[in-house]
Amino acid sequence: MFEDGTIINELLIERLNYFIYVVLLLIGLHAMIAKKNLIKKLIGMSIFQTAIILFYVSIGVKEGSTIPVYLPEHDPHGSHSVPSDTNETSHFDHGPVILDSSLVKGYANPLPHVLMLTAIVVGVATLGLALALCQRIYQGYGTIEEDELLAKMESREIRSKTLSVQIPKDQKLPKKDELKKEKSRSVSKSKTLSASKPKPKGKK
Amino acid sequence: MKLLSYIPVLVVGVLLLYAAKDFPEWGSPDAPASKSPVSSHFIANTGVDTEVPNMVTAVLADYRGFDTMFETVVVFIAGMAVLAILKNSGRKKLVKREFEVDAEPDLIVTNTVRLLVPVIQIFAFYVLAHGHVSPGGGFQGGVLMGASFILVALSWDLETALIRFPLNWTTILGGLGIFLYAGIGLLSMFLGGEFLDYSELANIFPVSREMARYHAMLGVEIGVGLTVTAIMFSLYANLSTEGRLQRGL
Amino acid sequence: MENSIAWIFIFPLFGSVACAILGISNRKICYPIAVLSMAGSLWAGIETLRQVLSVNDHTVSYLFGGWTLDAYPRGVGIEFHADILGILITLVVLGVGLLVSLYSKLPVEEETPGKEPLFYTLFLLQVTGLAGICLTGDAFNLYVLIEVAALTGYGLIAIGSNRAAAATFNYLILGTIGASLYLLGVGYIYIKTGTLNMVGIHDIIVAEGLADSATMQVAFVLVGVGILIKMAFFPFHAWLPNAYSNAPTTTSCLLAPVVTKVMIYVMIRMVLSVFGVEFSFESTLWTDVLPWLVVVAIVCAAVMALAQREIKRMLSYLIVAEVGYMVGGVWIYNYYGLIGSIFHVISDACMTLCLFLGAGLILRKAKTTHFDGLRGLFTKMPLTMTGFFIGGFSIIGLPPTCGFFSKWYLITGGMVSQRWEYMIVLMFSTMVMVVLFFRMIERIHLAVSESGENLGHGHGDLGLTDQQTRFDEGPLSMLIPLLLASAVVLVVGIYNQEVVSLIEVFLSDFNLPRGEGIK
Amino acid sequence: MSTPEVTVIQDIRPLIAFVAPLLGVIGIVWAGEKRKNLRETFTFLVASIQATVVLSMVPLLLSGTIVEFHVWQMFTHVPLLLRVDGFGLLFACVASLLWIATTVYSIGYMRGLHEHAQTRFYAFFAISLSATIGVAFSANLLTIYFFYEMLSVSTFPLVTHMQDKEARTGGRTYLGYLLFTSLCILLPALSWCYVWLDGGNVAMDFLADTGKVGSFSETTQIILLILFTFGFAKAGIMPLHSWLPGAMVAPTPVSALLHAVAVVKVGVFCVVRVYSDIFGTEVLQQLDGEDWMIGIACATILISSLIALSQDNLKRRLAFSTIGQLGYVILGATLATQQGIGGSVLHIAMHACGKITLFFCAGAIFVATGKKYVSELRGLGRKMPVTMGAFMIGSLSVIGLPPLGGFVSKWYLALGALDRGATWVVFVLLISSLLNVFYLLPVAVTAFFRNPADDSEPEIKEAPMACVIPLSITAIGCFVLFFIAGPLVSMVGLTD
Repeated sequence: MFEDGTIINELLIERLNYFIYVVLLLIGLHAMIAKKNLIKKLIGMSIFQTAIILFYVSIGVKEGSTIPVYLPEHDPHGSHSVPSDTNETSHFDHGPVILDSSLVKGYANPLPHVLMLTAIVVGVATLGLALALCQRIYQGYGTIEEDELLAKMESREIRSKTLSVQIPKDQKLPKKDELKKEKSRSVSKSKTLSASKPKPKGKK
Repeated sequence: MKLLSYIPVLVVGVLLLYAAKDFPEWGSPDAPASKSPVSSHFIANTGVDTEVPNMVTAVLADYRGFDTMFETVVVFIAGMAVLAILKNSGRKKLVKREFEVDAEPDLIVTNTVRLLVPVIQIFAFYVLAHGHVSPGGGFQGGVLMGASFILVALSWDLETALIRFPLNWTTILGGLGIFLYAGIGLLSMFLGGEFLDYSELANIFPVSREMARYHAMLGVEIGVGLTVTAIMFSLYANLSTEGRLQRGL
Repeated sequence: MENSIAWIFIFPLFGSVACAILGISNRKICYPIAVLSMAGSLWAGIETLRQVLSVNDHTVSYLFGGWTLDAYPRGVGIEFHADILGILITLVVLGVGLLVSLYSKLPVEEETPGKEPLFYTLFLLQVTGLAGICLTGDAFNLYVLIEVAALTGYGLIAIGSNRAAAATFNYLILGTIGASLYLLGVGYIYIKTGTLNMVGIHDIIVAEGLADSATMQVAFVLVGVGILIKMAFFPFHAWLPNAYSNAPTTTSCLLAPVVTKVMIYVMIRMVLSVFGVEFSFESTLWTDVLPWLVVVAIVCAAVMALAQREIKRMLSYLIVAEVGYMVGGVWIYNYYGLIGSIFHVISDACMTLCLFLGAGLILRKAKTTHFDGLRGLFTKMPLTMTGFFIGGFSIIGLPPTCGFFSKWYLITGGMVSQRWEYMIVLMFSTMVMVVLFFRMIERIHLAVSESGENLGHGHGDLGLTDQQTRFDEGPLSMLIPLLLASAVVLVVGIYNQEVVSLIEVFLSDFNLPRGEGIK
Repeated sequence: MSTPEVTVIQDIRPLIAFVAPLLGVIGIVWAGEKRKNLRETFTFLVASIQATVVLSMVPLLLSGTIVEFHVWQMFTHVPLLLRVDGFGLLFACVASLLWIATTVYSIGYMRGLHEHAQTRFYAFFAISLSATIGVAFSANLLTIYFFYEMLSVSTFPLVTHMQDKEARTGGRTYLGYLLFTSLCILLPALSWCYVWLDGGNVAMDFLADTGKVGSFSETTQIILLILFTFGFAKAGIMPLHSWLPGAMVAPTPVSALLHAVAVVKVGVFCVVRVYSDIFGTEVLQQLDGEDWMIGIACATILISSLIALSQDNLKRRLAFSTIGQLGYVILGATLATQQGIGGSVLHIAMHACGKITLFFCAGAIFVATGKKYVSELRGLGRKMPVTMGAFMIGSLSVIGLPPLGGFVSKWYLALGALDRGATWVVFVLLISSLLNVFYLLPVAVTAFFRNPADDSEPEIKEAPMACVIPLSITAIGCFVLFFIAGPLVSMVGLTD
């Protein structure tokens, strides 16, 4: 691919977006694979997803076009147009029309933007879930370093084997009265806490 | 090991750059993505089909409304899953952490926030409702709304915010948002169209088929907004306290 | 019914919302909601199958939002594209979902106390996502649905123990890489074709001759690798065993049978319907490379399964090996191989369900799923063990279970393409499975420990007290789904011709080599 | 073996013969350990039903009618089809009749030894017999494979009945050999035939598709022949025989079943089926490599007989004898002549009757005295005259002396060898008969004519009646078989 220099030129100058997205993506990917810290992995994941978003947005670029919101003259309701002296109904005069193909070139492609809106939301959801997992891991093992985590998991496994208790500790089924106790404890706790608050109303 | 991890990274990099040489001209209007009938249809016909000036909103909530429904579902899932992961887990005792400060909320901060929150919330409503004509919509509005509650939690503490927005309400509102979205779709199905075919709503509301789409999109966006508001706050509440819902950061 | 295809996901979607909201005040209500919505969904699935079979070209297109094909260009709206294969796999998913939801009552209450509403919400959304994956006709919508299925999966696994949470994290990282690569691949497709509709993509690839385009080749690789990661194909399998073996019982029962299978279905779909037979098999290197990877995959997975001493872990590695079978069946590139692969997707879902349901019951009664805890279980719970071993025999491939018939087609496929290495590996892993399951049968049946010492005092004395071997079956709500699942394994085996003829109808649209006339 | 004018009728009787034992299992399990008599009544009942149904088809067959039953469509062209022809019916008769005898015998044996888990024993016994009948009535290769696998798995709990270390070793060898061969050798061969036999549209039917293998190239035919011969490892052909002595750890009724009736006979029956009805005599006779198969069969006969000579454990000696006798059956098939194949089918019946007698006797001795070794049997003949008398008759039948059944089949085998022009095979037959004499007769001779080692042993009586009666009946059966050889011969179609 590099047999003539033009491609490199093209890549670095004319298609800088594509080049940058690849670099970002690789940074993210490397962080996800090689970093030992779970949070760093998640940062890598975010970079990775952002790179893909950048790529998609690059697809939507059209030279000399504006954002995909109708200009006043094409607006079906004229809600963008400068208020004129005529009464409200005049906005509906020109009504919705199918845009001419020459005018189509004037707007950027809306589809990649829509797709990326979805991808961003998915990324946020994944990140939130992953952070919750990290907290859970930290609660359980007291570390978010991958190698320490593995070591702790292994030692626990060995311990549980020697104790011939095959069910992991936290899977043990709590008895009913224990549950009740727990409930009452948490209720009382929330009472004591909310007592110090200025507005305890509405709290169940 | 460290070196080994560079191999997949490099392979992916070479592969992606290799493909880049075949890409259409950057920003060219003749690129397949920009020239395709789908893209041109969105740009040329959105006005006729839905009367919505903002094509992105129209594509998001109507043309690809099914995608967006599941996108909302993804948000909802994240909320539920975080709740599921962190609820009742680990240490029950209130552990005082070294960075926890027992001080009273700062007067200046709280009063500023007191002033700021209504503004943010009104702006959120604006963004949500104005999504048809300008950039914005359910997700953006929902996030702003959720942020206003998070701001309360940050400036007082989580307990105070939870009094105003109890955690059960986040689940209920999140569910209701999806219910609203899918319910509009279901309603239009009952009225004789396909699922999410909003134009069928014209059968029961005194508007044209295009305006039925326009208004249904607003309904859908409100559903999205509800879910996002609820789940954003729920995520914050759970993550900031490791699911114990105590005083928080 | 006209909208039956939409009802497939409407039932579980509304069911999950109902679970989330109503479950706050009354936890007990979630279980009936889940069962009812799964039943409704299955009914809609069967209705759709009937609809698909009744039309001429055996495909049903459902355009969401009323963006119908006659008035709007293809790809403007989102399309559900149900062909025979898609609806078959959907039915498998929904059937598994129904059985597992029936099964779930006690395990969910006991393993995740207080979290039932959350569990069932995620459970129903998981099924929604998986069923959607099978039906959707839009490449980007597929991504969203994959993420729906993945996120619910993370939640369902991590709802259990801390170990499960740690395992889920790896799953999440790898799953996100997989899904993101897929998304990137879709971007590459989009940049070249300008559409996201699967049928549209295929039409453009054929019309514009994009087979040689570097972008499309890379898109194929990205999509393919993304899916391979998601389906736990061998070098990317690391997330699966930990996640499934540490997950709560119900979760592993739901995820293990369907998640990997659905992703294999996606691969078949991509290969056949989206990129097309000519593109996938003839203009890429995959047909040369992948069968050899499959060989490595099956051997490694089988050997690792051999090293396990714990039922759920062992089964997880078996799933990895089975994934190898199915991927191999596709890439040896012939008619029989594909029949085998598709049929194996169905039968493997049935038998894995059977095994995991059985493992759940064993865990409940024997308090362990370690091999050492198995002694005397047959006298204690004969029905459970019968069900469990019907699943086991199916994995080995003994007639008349469905596993035999799918393996038969895979072997035949290997023979037709003269892929001897694939056949040998199939034989090898079959023997490994024989060893695995009969080792378990030995543990149950014989009073001999692994090292060979006699544990009892001869003459059928297993060295256990009467208490330990007294007849004590699991609760009916768990037993009946297991027995139903094992009945399905047998019925699918016995009526395999009905299923295969459907698959043959589906494959008749594609130009696949049959290798006839070789002596 | 197809006769020219046959009428084919559809009838459910073959299915009844197959399903009856399976239904019996439900009754057996229901009756359970607490209602022993009821349980054994069930066993006896289904055995009788099966035998009656099977025998009721004999007149039909002799009048030239073949009964068929289409169960279900397995593959596009291959149905699961049950068909009753001469071969199958003869084998089914032997199996079902001997099952009745074994049932009675096992009641005596199991109760006599106070064995554990008798319910399981009877249940799996019934399943095994069901599978055996299935094999006998199979109409095509895949059907036969189907029942063959069913038999492998259902006999595993019987083999490992003792549940101890020895049982584990035996069970592992048993399943290892059988499943390895069937899944890794047989299955590819079947698949090969399925795809390429006559363009892939063939049901591999024993009646309609005989000789279609001839369209393959010479090499392919030989490979297929080897795969099929060794794939059916239940036939015990060397070098895949060692599961058989290993499986001796099972209780004697099971050994009797394994070694005389069900398992090994199913193996050789399958091999004979493949030779006569898939390849067909014409194809086989033109095949060059086929002589090698005769050689392997002969080698199996001789080597196993020599090994049997050196065994002291009575059951092991009988096991190696079985391997040798199975060699005869395979030999008859490899000769690929009408007489040879007929002889081998007859030998299945004759040997079954003789060998089951021997095993019954060995079991009866064990029940009565607890003795397992040949060297311990001195003088036993005087204390257990019926048992040892029956042993004598069984031995003579296996050796092949007239007026006992074993003679007839050996006679036809020799005829077949001469037909083929392989005179040396006749010598092999003679030598092996001589070896049979050497390893079988001394047992009876020691029992009758040697004085016991010491007389201080406790008083030894005959085994329980439930043991003695069946073995007497089967011993008489050896005579009867000689005298009803005529109808049998016409059943396998040798008179045409």
